[in-house]
Amino acid sequence: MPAAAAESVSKRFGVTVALDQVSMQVVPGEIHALVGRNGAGKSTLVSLLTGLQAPDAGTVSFDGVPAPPVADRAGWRSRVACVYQKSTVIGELSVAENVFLNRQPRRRGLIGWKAMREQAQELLAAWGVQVEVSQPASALPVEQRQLVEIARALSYGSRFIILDEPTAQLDADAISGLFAKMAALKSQGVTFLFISHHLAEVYQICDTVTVLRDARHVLTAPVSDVSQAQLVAAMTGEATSLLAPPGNRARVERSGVPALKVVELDGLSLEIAAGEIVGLAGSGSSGKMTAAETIVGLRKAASGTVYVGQRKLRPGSVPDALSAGIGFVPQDRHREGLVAGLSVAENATMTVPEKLGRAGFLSAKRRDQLGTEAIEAFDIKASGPEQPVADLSGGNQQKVVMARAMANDPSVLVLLQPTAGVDVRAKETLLAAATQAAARGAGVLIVSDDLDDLRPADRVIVLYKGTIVDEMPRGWHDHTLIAAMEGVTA
Amino acid sequence: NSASPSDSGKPLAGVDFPRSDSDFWNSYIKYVPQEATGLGLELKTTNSENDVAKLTANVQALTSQGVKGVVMAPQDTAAIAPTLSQLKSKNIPVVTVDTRPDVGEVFMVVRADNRAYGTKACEFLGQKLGGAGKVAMLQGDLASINGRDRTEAFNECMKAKFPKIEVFGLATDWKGDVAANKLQTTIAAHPDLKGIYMQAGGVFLAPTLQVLKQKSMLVPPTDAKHVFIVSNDGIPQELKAIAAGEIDATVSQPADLYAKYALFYLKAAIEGKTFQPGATDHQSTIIQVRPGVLEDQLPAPLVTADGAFPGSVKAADPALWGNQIK
Amino acid sequence: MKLARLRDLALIPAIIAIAVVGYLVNPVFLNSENLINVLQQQSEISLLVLAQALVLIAGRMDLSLESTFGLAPGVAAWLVLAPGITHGLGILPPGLAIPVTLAAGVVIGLINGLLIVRFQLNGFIVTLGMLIVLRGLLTGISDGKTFFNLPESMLYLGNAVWIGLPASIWLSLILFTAFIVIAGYTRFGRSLYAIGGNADAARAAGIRTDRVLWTVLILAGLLAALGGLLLTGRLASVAAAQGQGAIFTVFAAAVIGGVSLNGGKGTIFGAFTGILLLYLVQNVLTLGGVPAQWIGALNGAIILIALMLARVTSGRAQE
Amino acid sequence: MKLARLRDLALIPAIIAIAVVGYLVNPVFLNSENLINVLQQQSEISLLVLAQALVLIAGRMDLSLESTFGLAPGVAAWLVLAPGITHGLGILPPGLAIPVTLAAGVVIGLINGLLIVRFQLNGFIVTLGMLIVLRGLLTGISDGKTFFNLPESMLYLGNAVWIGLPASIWLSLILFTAFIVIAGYTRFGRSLYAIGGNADAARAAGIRTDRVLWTVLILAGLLAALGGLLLTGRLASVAAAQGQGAIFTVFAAAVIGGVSLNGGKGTIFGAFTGILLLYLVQNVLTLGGVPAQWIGALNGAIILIALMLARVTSGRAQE
Ligand SMILES: Nc1ncnc2c1ncn2[C@@H]1O[C@H](COP(=O)(O)OP(=O)(O)OP(=O)(O)O)[C@@H](O)[C@H]1O
Ligand SMILES: Nc1ncnc2c1ncn2[C@@H]1O[C@H](COP(=O)(O)OP(=O)(O)OP(=O)(O)O)[C@@H](O)[C@H]1O
Ligand SMILES: [Mg+2]
Ligand SMILES: [Mg+2]
Repeated sequence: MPAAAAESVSKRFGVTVALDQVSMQVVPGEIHALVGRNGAGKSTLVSLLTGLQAPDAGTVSFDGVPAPPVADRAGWRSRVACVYQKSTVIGELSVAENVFLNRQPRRRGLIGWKAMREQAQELLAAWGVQVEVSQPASALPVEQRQLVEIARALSYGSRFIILDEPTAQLDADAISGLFAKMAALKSQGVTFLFISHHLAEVYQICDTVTVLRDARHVLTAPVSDVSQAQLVAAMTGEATSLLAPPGNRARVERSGVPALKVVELDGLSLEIAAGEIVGLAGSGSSGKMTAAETIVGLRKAASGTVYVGQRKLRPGSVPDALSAGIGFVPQDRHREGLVAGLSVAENATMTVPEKLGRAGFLSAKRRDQLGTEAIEAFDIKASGPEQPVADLSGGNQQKVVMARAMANDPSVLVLLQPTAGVDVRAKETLLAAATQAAARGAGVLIVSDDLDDLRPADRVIVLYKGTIVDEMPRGWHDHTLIAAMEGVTA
Repeated sequence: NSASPSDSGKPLAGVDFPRSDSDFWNSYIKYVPQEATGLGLELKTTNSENDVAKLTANVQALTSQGVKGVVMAPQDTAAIAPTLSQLKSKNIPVVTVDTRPDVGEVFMVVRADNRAYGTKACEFLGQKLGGAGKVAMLQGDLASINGRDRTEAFNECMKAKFPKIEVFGLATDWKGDVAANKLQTTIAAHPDLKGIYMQAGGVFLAPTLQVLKQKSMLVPPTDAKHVFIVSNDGIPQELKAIAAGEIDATVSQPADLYAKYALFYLKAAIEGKTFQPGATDHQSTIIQVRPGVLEDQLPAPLVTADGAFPGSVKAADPALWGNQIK
Repeated sequence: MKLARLRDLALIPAIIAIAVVGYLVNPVFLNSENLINVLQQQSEISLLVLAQALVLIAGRMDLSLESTFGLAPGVAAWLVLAPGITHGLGILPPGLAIPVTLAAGVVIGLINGLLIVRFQLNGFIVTLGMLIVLRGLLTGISDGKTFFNLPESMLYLGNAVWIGLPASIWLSLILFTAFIVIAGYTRFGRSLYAIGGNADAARAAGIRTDRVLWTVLILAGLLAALGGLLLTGRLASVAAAQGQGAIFTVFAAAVIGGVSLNGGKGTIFGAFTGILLLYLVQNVLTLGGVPAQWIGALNGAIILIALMLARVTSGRAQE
Repeated sequence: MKLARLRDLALIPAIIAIAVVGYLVNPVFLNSENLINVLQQQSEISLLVLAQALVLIAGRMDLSLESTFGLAPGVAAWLVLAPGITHGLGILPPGLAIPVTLAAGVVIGLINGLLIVRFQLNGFIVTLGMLIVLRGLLTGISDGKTFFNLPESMLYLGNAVWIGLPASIWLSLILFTAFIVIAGYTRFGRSLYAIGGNADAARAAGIRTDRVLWTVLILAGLLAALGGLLLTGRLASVAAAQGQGAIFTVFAAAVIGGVSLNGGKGTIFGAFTGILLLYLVQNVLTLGGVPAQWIGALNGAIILIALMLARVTSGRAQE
């Protein structure tokens, strides 16, 4: 009897068919991987399996028992716990309350705040989240918010847990911590449905894998029976090789005026030559994101200067950075990357109004044309340039953010976590776009927790507690980089 | 409740103004301190902005300041009862202006009869129209008692005396733009409109004239197409408009007399004097409305250009308060 | 929580400032009699503020409260009063006046819930429509006149004195205290914050968002009806305009008190300080004998200053 | 975009329904004269709706517009009119009346901008405070009386007829058309949507959010002043209460017309259909001779029904 089963479920959103007669079964006690390209319908299936939405057709059951009606939230909660792809942390509430939302410990009918804080502190400590749990959750950085969600889902004591791209926002440490917890729970008989775009993770911890493609079920098999190439072929529907190795780029001459020059910016200095790709690595709280956000003007530095070519940037001014030729992908696409209610075309061209017309006027035709080009260039799955980005799947939203960063043909490209939540093929597209930008002469800075993102870099700068501790040319080994990031010098 | 005498040793009187957003009441507000000085009264004033809950609060504030008597103009004549009984329990006499409380005791009610306004306007229009035709009435707010009295009296009089006149009642919330819009719409539907009764000149005068001007209906009384207009209040602009032949009549609400006699009676009450029903020395009569409530019904003359209409006075009459404002 | 608690107290400096100014303007201000008067004057409308604060925290707004405030006792009076001088139907015994008042509040809340939660219409505009309809109904049934000669039962709560204080002060304080506890220490209360903060996340956490919204809308109608009943008792009548324009004051109080219009933020205690501040200002202006035509401007200016004070003391941008 | 365009038309069925009902109630309704009247009657307040729609799209709200509507022409009248019967200072030549009116609107917008953008105070409560202060100022300078005998220049726009239609209709239509273009097809217009939709993302995209917000608040003040000027001309006077309570109608029109209170959504055309609908309803009720005490209830009921119609035709939940 499957722990959870979907029987030919279908779901449409307007004209979009998100799921088309998909059936799948999750065997008790296994970790079941669900993979597929961005927009394949994975998250939609999750929302059906957790009762957030009712299927248009088909049924969902748990342990052979039909699922409760959508209105019965308590019924669903008792059967399945979930970490959703879209954050369900409520920013205004305290961290502790987010962990225990709707199941706060009570004494004589009233919530025991002290007990709750203690329990939350304890629970989160096990995940390495050492924060003051009485502060509002919105004060946490995105990784820690993600850990709060994971810790919460796993603490329900459910026998069936769904994790929708839990690792997209996490660094290596946190990911291995998560896997250890999952393994422990699995040994107690807990069943998982695990969604990730990192196929390595699928091979590392999953038993079975199901592939969705274009809203349809393609394959379910034991992980050991499918090779990575087969998996990618199933996802993309075409037999191709894996990621092309980024190695064979010509070496960049580091002479002349650098594309980007950072001088003593809150104590950090670095240079990026035109055509060069530089990676910036560091473990949690190394300050790499803060540094990158300061460079692009999202934050104001206390001291130091940034030059793009010869031009000195006004501190803390994004418009100045953009007009100097910086393009960037912010870390949190929901917060800073996208205006969800506006169309794909409008988001993709938001940084370049001057390209759309003169004297402050914008041509909708020109905008949609540029939008269509971006959709093609970045392989965005959207019904057209006029579709609101809110309706896109997470990975496709990320591609729109990338398109926006590239819209002004930047001479300096700064990418923060550029491939978070992006499928294998899309990752390839995005990194290829970065590489092409470099080939056209842009200096590229990639800041990421995902080592795969750093592979195309000519050199990787390692940050530890705000200072540069190491620099590695291309060809580094994962373990040496990780050691450097942890502050262990060779 | 420390009944401290005022610093000057003069009796301390509390006056609550009902509202400060109409020309009529603002004239009243201006007269009150003048009259108080003349009568030798020390004043504490408040403004209840047409809100009876605020009036109650204001009266509480006045009594905590030790006033010896209160003048008020409750726009809601029913809701004031608890306040009156509170004041009575503290032996603080009350004079009400413009309205008569439905229940409770007051020393004196000083008012002109709002029903009489409506009736006067009706009789004037009825005669001028020769007993037939269409008339628009710009009403105030249904929830205002004065407005309602004028409306009811006007309607009853029309029904009884000029049954062939058709009346269109237009509720306006005392707002000029609403009045202009509804009047415009009514004229579109009834281009043969012959008369207008405006229940408040300060609010409706300019908008009405402007609508008529736009429709080229603003012609002198000698013209057959003339639309007869009766206004209400007696502010200077109305008197000017009458003189200019733009409107035909108004009912002069005695803002000055309201202030004068309210304070006069209050001072008398503080001094322990009493009054009896009967004629007064200022062309009015005191009547007993019910036990415990006397009412001095002040004259509110109809004003016309020449004073020829029976019972009316001339617009240029210097005794009108509207002609005394500087 | 600590930050929230600090923000709760944001208005205290402003209230103290007003108290000092009030005393300087007129020493009567600090007399216990005057202060009790202020508390009583705000007690009825404070229930509207309480209701609105709950609805706002849950991420909605209910403009119709000001009309419920008048219509609920109005309907009761209409059904109970004998036809005659006072305009009424006289089809119900006087003893039913209070139940009918409260029931009217519940029914209005139900209608709001039906339109907002069930039919998913825009809450602002639904309740704005309801505001107009309900106000219109009161004008209609009362013919624009005031209901008076009300039955004793309707007058009791607005006039009774319990242990030296007017009953309406007690009721207001008790209800605020109860809802401070409910909002802060019960799952229902916390679910209001969760829904107001992020309704999808609240649903995902297993909160029955629809049911909570229904409850809070009905509760708001009930509180508004009770507030209207208290005022009716104090004024011994129901004016056709009862409550008209009150919603401005109610929003001002809630927002000055730190309740966010975007939902999920603010406390019941804060809302209480908000309405208290507004009434203290009114009282000081009245005692100060400010000329009638300048009261409005001063009143607004003081609200703005209180706001800036709150901004300075809480030290963060407001939403 | 296509969906948005469809949603733009959501009120058209309701407007057609009103037109049919209106014709049945009184055939005069469809007379061109009557329709012109309606257009003229709504022209002044439609500028407030336009202003509010722009502010709402940018994710803010400006309640003070209703007071600007009265105060801006009021200040001009005060400065221009000779002291005497009409209360005025007479320190400026009559020719400056229009510039002063518009400047007053701009200054009010600047103050709002200062408090909201610069000092980051809560926009709702700032503009609520401003509403009260400005209303109070008008009462103060006018002594609560109406300004009469205005100079010709102030009367011109409200009364002139251009090519067979009142000038105020032309102005309203021209401004709406201009802002339909600006909102849809200019950098400034689109940045309003971006800021209203997600201010952080807009800032990260290089939009100077503060500058845009300043601009829109000043623009709103200016439009409100112009609207007030038109009404002043039409009524040949400035009442101390000019604009009072209008903000309700303004919000209702904008929201019924599909502009979201949460920012980033809605169109200028939608807002126009919203105010048109409300005035058509008023007109039909007046023509129908509905008894005064029931007008309010009917008016509200019709708004609610229009809302439901819009809900059904657009087929999605409203925010
Ligand atoms: N609320 C919605 N409205 C309209 N379309 C939607 C909505 N939610 C999802 N879709 C569409 O349904 C399809 C499947 O989306 P889904 O989020 O399930 O993809 P996914 O497999 O989870 O992708 P990703 O890996 O990027 O998260 C996409 O084309 C998406 O645009
Ligand atoms: N808005 C903020 N307010 C206060 N502290 C912050 C803020 N943003 C970041 N920090 C702190 O600054 C330090 C550096 O943060 P940053 O996010 O740049 O690190 P990081 O290298 O990205 O780490 P991680 O890998 O965890 O993302 C951390 O200690 C973080 O908690
Ligand atoms: Mg997904
Ligand atoms: Mg970080």
